[in-house]
Amino acid sequence: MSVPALRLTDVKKSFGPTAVIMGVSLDVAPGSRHAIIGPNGAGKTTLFNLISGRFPASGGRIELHGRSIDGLPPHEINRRGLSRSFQVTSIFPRMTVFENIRCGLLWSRGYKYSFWHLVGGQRALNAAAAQLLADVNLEARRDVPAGLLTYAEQRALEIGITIAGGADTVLLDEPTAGMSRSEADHAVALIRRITAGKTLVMVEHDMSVVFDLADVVTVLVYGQVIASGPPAEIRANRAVQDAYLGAPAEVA
Amino acid sequence: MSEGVARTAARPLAAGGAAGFLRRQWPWLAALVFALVVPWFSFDWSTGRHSGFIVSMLSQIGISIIFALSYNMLMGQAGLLSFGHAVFLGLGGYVTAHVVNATKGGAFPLPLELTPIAGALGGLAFAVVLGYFATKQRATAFAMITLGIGELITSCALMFQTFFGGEGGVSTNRMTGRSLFGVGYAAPIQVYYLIVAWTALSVVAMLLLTRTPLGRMANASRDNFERAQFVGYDPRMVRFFQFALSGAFAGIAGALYTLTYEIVTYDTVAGPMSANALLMTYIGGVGVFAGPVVGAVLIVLLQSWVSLLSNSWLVYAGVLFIMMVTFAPMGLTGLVMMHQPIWRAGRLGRLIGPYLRLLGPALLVLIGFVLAVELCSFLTIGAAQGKSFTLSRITIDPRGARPWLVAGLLLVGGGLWLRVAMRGFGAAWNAVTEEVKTVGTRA
Amino acid sequence: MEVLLVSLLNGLVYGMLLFMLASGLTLIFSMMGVLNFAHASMYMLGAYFAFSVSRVIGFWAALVVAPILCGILGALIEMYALRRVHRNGHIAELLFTVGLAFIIEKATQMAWGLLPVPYRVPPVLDRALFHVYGSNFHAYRGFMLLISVLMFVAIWLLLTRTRIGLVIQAALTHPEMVGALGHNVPRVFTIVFAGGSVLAGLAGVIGGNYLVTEPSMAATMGPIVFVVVVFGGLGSLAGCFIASLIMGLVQTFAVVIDVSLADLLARLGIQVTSTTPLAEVLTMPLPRVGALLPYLMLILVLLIKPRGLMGTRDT
Amino acid sequence: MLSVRDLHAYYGKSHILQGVNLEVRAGEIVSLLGRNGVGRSTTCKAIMGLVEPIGEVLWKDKSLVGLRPDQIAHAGIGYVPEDRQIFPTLTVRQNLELGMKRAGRFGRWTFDDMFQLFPHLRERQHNAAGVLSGGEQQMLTMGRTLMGDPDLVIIDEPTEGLAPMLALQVGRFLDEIAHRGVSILLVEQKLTIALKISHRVYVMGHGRIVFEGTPAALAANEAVRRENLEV
Repeated sequence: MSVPALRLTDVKKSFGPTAVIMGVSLDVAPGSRHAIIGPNGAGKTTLFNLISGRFPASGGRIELHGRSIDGLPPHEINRRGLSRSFQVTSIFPRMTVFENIRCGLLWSRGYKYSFWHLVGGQRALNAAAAQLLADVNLEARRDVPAGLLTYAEQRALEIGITIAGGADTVLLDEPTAGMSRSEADHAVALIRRITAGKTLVMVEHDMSVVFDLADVVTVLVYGQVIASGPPAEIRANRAVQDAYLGAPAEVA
Repeated sequence: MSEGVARTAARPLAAGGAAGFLRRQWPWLAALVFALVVPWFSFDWSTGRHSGFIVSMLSQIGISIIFALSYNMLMGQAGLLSFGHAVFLGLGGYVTAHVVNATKGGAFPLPLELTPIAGALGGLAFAVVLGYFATKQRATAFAMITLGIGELITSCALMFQTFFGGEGGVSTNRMTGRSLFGVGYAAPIQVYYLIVAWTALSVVAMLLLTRTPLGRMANASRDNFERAQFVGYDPRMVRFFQFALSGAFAGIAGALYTLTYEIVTYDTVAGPMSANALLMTYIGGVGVFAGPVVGAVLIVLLQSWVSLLSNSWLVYAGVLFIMMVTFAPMGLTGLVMMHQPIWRAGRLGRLIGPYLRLLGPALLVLIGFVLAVELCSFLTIGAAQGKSFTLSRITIDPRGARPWLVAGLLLVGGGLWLRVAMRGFGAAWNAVTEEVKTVGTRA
Repeated sequence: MEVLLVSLLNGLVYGMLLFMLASGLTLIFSMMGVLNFAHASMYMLGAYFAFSVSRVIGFWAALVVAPILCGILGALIEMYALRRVHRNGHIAELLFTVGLAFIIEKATQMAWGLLPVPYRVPPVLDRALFHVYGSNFHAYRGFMLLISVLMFVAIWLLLTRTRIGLVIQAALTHPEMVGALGHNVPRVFTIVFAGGSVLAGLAGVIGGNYLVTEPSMAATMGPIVFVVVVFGGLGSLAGCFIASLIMGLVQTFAVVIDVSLADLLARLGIQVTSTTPLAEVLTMPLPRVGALLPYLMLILVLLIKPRGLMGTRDT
Repeated sequence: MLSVRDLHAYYGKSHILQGVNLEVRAGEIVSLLGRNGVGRSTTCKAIMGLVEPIGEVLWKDKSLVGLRPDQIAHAGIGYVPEDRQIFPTLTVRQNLELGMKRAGRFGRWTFDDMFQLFPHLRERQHNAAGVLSGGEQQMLTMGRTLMGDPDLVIIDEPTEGLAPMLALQVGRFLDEIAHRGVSILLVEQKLTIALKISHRVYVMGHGRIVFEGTPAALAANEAVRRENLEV
């Protein structure tokens, strides 16, 4: 198997006395769609925070395309081609939807901290932003401040910002949380379309979304990986059912 | 400078040809024309001279606009609350003073018109050095470091002779005889037009800056510095560049200050000057680009007019602050912008009635309050300074009971009436906004 | 040698005075997340109230009455004004206190005039307490040290031993949870704000006659107290205590040690002449640079430890 | 005892609760199930007044809408938050003390009851609560709320992040509370505990109740479980 897009070796994390991640090892093949599932409080979001550099790991190693990214600040990691979305929507509320997307593009288009370009006049940049806006079909809300969007629209915008930078490894943290069935289906189609050819790692609760999108599923329970493999195998796995429902599956 | 209406400045400078440019930017052009023309209203045709007071006030407005806008590059654009922004105005001023003195001595021929560039470079240099420390932090810690820097530089200004000239400061003479257009700059009006030129230049530059990648990411880091980090930007660098540029523009304001008053002392770097920037920007409104311009014009007018009549400007500034913070945290231009959806839906006419009903009681309360404050001030400070409280030729004796009664009556009576009127206004406002929501905006 | 000892004591006295001011500010900050710009104004009011009250019913009564007046004023401000501004966000609250500081400064001038007020140390304390190596230690400084230590112990006991102290400690970090357990959190906010004002008032009473009671005393003391709070670490009472003592000692020792950078360089064999660059800075004797030191130290500390000595939070 | 009718709640612009109706009768254990982000925690916070409730919330026939959280607590409702919110600088015993509404007045629960239910806490009672492990913190936060002697306890996901063995212990603890006549509104994700001890169950879709009935009825209803729960 070629160099994995993302490799975690024995990663640990504890906040004070409580250990949250107890030695997780995980390989994500380039271009694969990897879903991480597990009950509430299993440490899924914490794992994302370690990978994306938001928190430093307490132990173990994290490598992106074979190069270590341990201890790097989030903006360094992002520049190497890894971007992430947040479980709690994290956008720029007082800027318009179009500007939110454009901010996601600025660094990758090489503008860096320029104060001599006028963003209004950059044709290629604005065309790319308009295209992305179409991808997440928010054209109708182009000049609306992002804070005024509905919940689902904000989640779609969040996905738009995450992939805007052209990162080849995309981490999505519960992209369909709080969405209705139709909205979730729509989001899944959107994710499949815009992460084509990229490596996707996703934390998700909705099993239908997971089995619909992912080609590898890893089950994280109480800070440890208890199973990893193709979706069908995971669905049938006894240990996963127990861990998930807290006790033998047959209901009282 | 008239108050540029904020609405159009907020819309991005989309391409649209000269007509479009004119149609959208008319408030800025109107302001520029007004600035050019206004000194001639007070021109004394017999002596052929302008009224000194008016020209100096207008010059102060120009300088304050640049200073307040540069302050808003931090507060409104990047969400950074600084308590030491005057440092860069002052340091720009000191640098300019030394440069002008050098040109007089023939060291290097720099036309007076370009000295603000020296001020800008001075402000930039110090902002880079001091910004390195300050922008390591954000929010409260940043505010406190800037407070610390402000006090540090103020103490230095009082202490060191060579650069700061100690208590006496550094004086200079703007008539260096070197000018691009052969202007002697003896008369204040000539300096005023130099200020108008530089103010226009700075306003345009700062406006364009908000539309550069750095300006956009400054807004992004203000809204959500964590998300900014995850799209590849180091929020600290964004803060640092924004801080440095804002220091440069404050330096320009400092340079113009030096050219106008021909002396720079420690109070150009001290706390009150920083508080002034905060007052102008916040009262004007931080959320809109032109907010600080409105704030600067209002505060300079108010300050020069009030300090003519009374010495309790501080109380009025304090009360103005508290009123704005409690009732209109988004500032004057923010209030104007709140009326935009209503104006678009053509419902603004409905509000004129309620506003007028508010005017009456508000005036009463204002007069009562001013009377009370002045009575207090003349009771103690005035007496000490031997001034008597004369109001258009009627002398009011602060010891007598009658004036206090009148003030009390105005305050209480006006206050109750205002409360009732406010409730009425609130109902009207809610009704109109409800209506606007249902009918949807017209434009 | 005796200069060292006397300076040490003076440093302690000034440090404890700073702590009384800074502790109130830290408590209010950790509770409300806002640095109260009107805190130094409360200190000034404490001094002025003490001046007026002591002329009527004596210094000892004023020692009790003045801080209580400040506390009542603080409670009224919090309940009827600051609480309404709370929903407009932290910056609005901060600017509210800036406006308040303006008003109090001018009101003080109106009420007590522009010139310093003759607020003197009470005669019974106006003598040397003990004699050490040729210079005497003033009784009033001993009294100040006593009051500030008593105050420090009182706060510590209140916060750790009483029920209201526990509620305050808990509300500092989890106000919502404290409310859900049945404690009236808005009332706790008022108590802490009023308590902070009492501390500032008390500092004013005992500091006013030691230093000078004049309308600009708030503006001079304010920045230093902010520096102490940030230097010690935002929201940490222990850090604030250490920082106050350090600042007090540095300020007093700076005045005593008459040396300049040039002298140090000379010892290293580098001669500073009038032509060397920055000559003026190098030859500037320490006593005259005293006013700079707190701010220089703040910037240096924040370089090494961005959250201050014992800080746990940065906003 | 507690009846909630047509409850709405907003976070800024997003409309989280879209008309929730539920009831908890005296001595009853009711579970509120559903996926992340459907508004279960918001329902708890709205009842407790931590989020502004729009609609009708009656407790013993008195309306709670508009009351402060401490007034609602004094009316007899205890709240155990999802993120536990223990007071780290105070000792375990002091945390428990703050749970009591009046100093020194015990209701159904005394310190000994707590330490009898949670032996771990007895040894650690004088340690600062900040050094407790996840499970111990969960026990402490539940114990602290009970010390206020509520008639109804709203518990938000007590088993989150707990090892399976500890989660079972929480189940036993809930039984013990019920025996003392305290009714429970339990928000939970793990079906087994909820189904085992509840008298009635609600399942929440998007800001709305989509199912109400006995645990057995839910177990039989495949559609609701697939649509709104994990299985």
